[in-house]
Amino acid sequence: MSALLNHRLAVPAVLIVLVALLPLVLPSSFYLRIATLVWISAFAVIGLNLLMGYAGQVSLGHAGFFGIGAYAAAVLPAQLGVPGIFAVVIGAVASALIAYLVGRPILRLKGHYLAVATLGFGILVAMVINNEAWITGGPDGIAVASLGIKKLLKSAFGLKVKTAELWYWIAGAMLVVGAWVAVNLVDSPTGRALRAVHDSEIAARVAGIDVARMKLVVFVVSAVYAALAGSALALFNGFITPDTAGFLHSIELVTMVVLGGMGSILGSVVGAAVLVVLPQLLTMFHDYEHLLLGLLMMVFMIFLRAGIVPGLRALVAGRGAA
Amino acid sequence: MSILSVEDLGIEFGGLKAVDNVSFAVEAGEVFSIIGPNGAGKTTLFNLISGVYTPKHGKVLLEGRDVTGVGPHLLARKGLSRTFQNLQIFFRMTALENVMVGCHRHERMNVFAHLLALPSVARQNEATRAAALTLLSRVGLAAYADTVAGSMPYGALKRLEIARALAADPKVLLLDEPAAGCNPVETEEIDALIHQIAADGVTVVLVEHDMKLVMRISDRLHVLDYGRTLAEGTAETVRRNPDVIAAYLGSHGSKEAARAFG
Amino acid sequence: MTLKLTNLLGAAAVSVAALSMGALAASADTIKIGTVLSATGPASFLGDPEMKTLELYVKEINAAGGVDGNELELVAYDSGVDASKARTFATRLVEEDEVVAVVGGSTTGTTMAMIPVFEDAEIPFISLAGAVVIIDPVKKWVFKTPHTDRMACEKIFEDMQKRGISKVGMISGTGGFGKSMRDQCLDVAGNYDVEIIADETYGAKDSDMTPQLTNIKNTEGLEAVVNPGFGQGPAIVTRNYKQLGIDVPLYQSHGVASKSFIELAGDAAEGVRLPAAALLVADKLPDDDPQKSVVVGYKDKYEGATGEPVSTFGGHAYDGLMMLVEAIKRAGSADPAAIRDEIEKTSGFMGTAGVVNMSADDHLGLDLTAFRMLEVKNGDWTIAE
Amino acid sequence: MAEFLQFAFSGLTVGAVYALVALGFTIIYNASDVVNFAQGEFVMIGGMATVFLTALGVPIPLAVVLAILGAVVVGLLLHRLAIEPARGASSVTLIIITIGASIFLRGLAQVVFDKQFHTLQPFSGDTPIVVGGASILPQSFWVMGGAVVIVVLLWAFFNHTLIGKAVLATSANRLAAKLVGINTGMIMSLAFALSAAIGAVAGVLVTPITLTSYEVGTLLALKGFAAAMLGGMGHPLGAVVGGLVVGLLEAFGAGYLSSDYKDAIAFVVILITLFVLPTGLFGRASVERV
Repeated sequence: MSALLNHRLAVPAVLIVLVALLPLVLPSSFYLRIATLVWISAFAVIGLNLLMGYAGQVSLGHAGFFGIGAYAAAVLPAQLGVPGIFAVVIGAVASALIAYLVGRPILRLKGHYLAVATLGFGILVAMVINNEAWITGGPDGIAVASLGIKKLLKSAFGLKVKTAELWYWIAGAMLVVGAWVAVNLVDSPTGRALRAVHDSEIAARVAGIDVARMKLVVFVVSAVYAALAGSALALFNGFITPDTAGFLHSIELVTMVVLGGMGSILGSVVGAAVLVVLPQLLTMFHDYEHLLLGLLMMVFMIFLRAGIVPGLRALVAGRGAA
Repeated sequence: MSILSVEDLGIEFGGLKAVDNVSFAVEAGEVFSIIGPNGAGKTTLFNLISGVYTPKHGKVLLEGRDVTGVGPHLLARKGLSRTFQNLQIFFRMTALENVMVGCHRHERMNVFAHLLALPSVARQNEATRAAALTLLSRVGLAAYADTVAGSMPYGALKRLEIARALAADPKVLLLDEPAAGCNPVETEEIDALIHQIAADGVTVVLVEHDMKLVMRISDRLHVLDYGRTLAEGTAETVRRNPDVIAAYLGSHGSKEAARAFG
Repeated sequence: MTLKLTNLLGAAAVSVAALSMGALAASADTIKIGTVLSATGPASFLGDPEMKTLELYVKEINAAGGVDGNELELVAYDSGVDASKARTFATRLVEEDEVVAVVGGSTTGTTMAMIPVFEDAEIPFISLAGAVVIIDPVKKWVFKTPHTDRMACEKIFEDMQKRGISKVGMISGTGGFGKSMRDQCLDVAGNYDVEIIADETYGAKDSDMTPQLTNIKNTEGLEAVVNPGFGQGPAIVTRNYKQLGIDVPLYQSHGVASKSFIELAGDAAEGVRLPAAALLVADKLPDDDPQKSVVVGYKDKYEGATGEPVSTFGGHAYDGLMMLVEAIKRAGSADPAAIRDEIEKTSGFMGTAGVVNMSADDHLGLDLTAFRMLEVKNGDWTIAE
Repeated sequence: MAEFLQFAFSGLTVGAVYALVALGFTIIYNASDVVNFAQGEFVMIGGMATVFLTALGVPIPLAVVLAILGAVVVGLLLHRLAIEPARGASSVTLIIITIGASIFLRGLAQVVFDKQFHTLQPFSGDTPIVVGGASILPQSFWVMGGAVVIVVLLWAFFNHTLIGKAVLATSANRLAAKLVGINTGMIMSLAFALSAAIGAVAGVLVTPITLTSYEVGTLLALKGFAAAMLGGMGHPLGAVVGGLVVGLLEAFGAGYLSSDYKDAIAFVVILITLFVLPTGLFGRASVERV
């Protein structure tokens, strides 16, 4: 049993089951929407978790990449007539390229200095999106044309699907593939190298690992995850505002990683789920919503300091939370 | 041509000359030890040779080629590996994975293949795993293969580090106090291991405080004091060198001298 | 302004009440209306008074017997300025709460994100946000209550033209409101022979605008300055303006829409002009002004209930809610489509923003006459015209 | 020249506030290795509490003292209830806890206070003082002067009192400090109290100029953190210089380059500085010890 749970593909398998069965118990498309948002956030968080949880590098600017993906999906079709799906690909490639160029100098920094540098990067991206309204629509946001999948399904197969259902499955599939790719990476020489860098950078270097290159690789990979998630959110919502790329969103993504559990792919999904669902539950407390959200964040982190998934795993294993 | 040589090597920290004009040459297949009282600059010297620090002056030559200032990961690819005085273990990984990381320089690093788990990656993982297991058995840690390093005993970690260093298939292996903190039985095992490594043709450069071990195992010794060369030669010549005795007796007390030569 | 510690102690009570109300709410005679507002976050000075207004008046209407005997139930969510969250709540209103109409959307961004949801679900939606894109082109199910920023620009430039001002410096906030209004002003300036000779911006949370204003001050030929923006920015601009001793007229926008601006800006506010709804000068309107009873009524009620100065933003929510209630009454049913048709037929509705006359191709229904040019004198608003 | 001076004073005023926030970051970081993202909330509490206490009829000097004490209590509670129980957790976990604390404090402020903007009367009127053609509000001198006084007092505290030296010792090496008998738990409490007080003072001083609301803390935390990193984390002088530099960059950026991108200009300079000096202006490059 435990061997099964520890298998590399256990997490993607669990996610397949979850994504496939969840609609059976979700009563309305509102819940489908919530689930879809969880999948999309979780996708971005998995990428960030590769960077934070496995390579041990903090980024407070990942919403910048998220925003690049989102705005690529919005702007390229509208301004240049690029077909939506290509816009998504271009967004991901652009994100990778920017991550590569920015990452080279930035990743030499350590700890909090890296945090502030990535923070600066994220703010620059958000600022450009906010200011260059002639391309991006500025602070009021921009509409995103749909990919036309619904129409295609209808004309080609006579299938009629609701937007909410369609995107539930697209985002669910993305999440499963994203998790699968992530576990692949973790279980490869690259993944071992990254974890090694996290535990002892100096020993990793002596073992022949090109630490700078490894950090750059995972930074680029995580940027692509964020960009794809951004594109998905933009297309799903049909409308996007610069806050998507903002500092607070970056913080939210980092919080999801840490809350769910650094270095845990399943934790990424749990962290995303908590921060997407919690505000929906807290709405009944009106004015006390934020107070409670802050309180719960503190309580979670104090009692499950390794994150929810690793923390609970430790509890179940009977070793206590500490 | 010596396999490893240093020429006039030196570095300063805030005006203090931690290593000052040190030169020596290590021949292929030898066990070469660097000894000296605490603070003599032995570990700093290792850090200079292995590329962790960049020397202020002097040269490091590996197989006759100048590798001064070359980063550790490039030196690893050129066949130089090392262990650390205070353990630098990947504590959150299993013993097997630690050694697998050591195999890094033999692995193909195609990230796309890794992301997509192409069959070649699975084959490579298998090969690496097999090689790592062999090494673990060789240092007597096969039983710990799937144990997370963080929960292994100290003596085992010392050997795990050696196994990881060996995984890189080095020509020259720098061992920084491999027996420090080990009990007599563990020290015995380390002793045997070093013998075996040397017998396999790997050049060993050793920093060690356990003089019994050093004297027994070394072909030649290099003695440092206050960052400078005090003496060099076989165990016998060094043992008789009056400067060495004075250094150990005079400035560092009789206890250490007794430990060294008793 | 009182310390609301009692609120804090009442947290548990509130939550229990919320839960039990949820259970009771399913009665057949309630009409559910929804709102999604930016009650917290950078746009909370919009969403907060809007939320308070809606809660206040729904309670009020129910106390007076409801709408045709049916109780109103308000389902309210706080989206901050997060467009994606707003859309989620919009979906929730439609799918879970099954509201028949929605009043809300504090910012243009959140409004635009929600529109497709209500269009798809065929639920009438009265937005409280400024930009003209919300209703132009006309969308079948979407209406809005506030004046557009374009109208504000026109009103300001009209006033400048009267005073013979033609060379104008502009300093605008980089938030949605400021940016959108800046673009509109640049667009219409030419129509009034006004030339924008300096164009500066400041961030939403900036605390010092003297560098930008110094540049404007040093621009050759400056005759007036206009400041599109809302929140605390205009108050700081006004103070910095006085600090630097700039002596040409300063125009604020309708984003400065409550007495708190005068409090925050202090003496510096003296002489500032701005286009605004009659609400701000409720008690100074002549008794025969047809708007007087509406705006005085709202002002007294709001200030009495909250202890905070009334703002035109809350007024927009009042207008939206009342327009909706009247439409429901006229429709005689809680059918969303019937309500929509009646909203579109709104005519002669007297709101805090002015008289509203909607039609199939005008889902705003306000004209320039609804705006008054105000000037701050002796620490209070006065009508400048 | 008048223009230059105008920008400079604008930058120094705003920068002084950033500097005080950055100092707060530094003091807590030195004592406990925690990067406290709730630092901006202390500034908010200082300003908002003073405003509300004055509105209740409390005389301003007393209101200021009470507001600072209130912030200190919040700082102590933050340490005791949120940081202390998580002792030994990773630094990222601790950061998330402080972010949670900051959301919590903002949520609390919106309930206890309100969501409006507020101001305080300037301490010595608002007739601008003209210096070399630049007009400066008297309150700006209060802010800059207040920052100078705080920095001098801190310097004296750290260098000339036993307890101050104990704080320094703790920041240099916690274990060693413990071994020589320093109550490091008490030192950490002291650091939180001190940071909270500094933040609250900054909040009181700056409210007459910049206004305050329950949300002002977020931006200040962000800028203060950037300033602290620019100066070199853990270096008090660096924090002060970093804060002033960020403030000046924003003012000159807005004045001479582009007001749209003034924040970007500040961050670009920070990035370039860190590329050249990876541990900030005053941070010492550490030698890896292996």
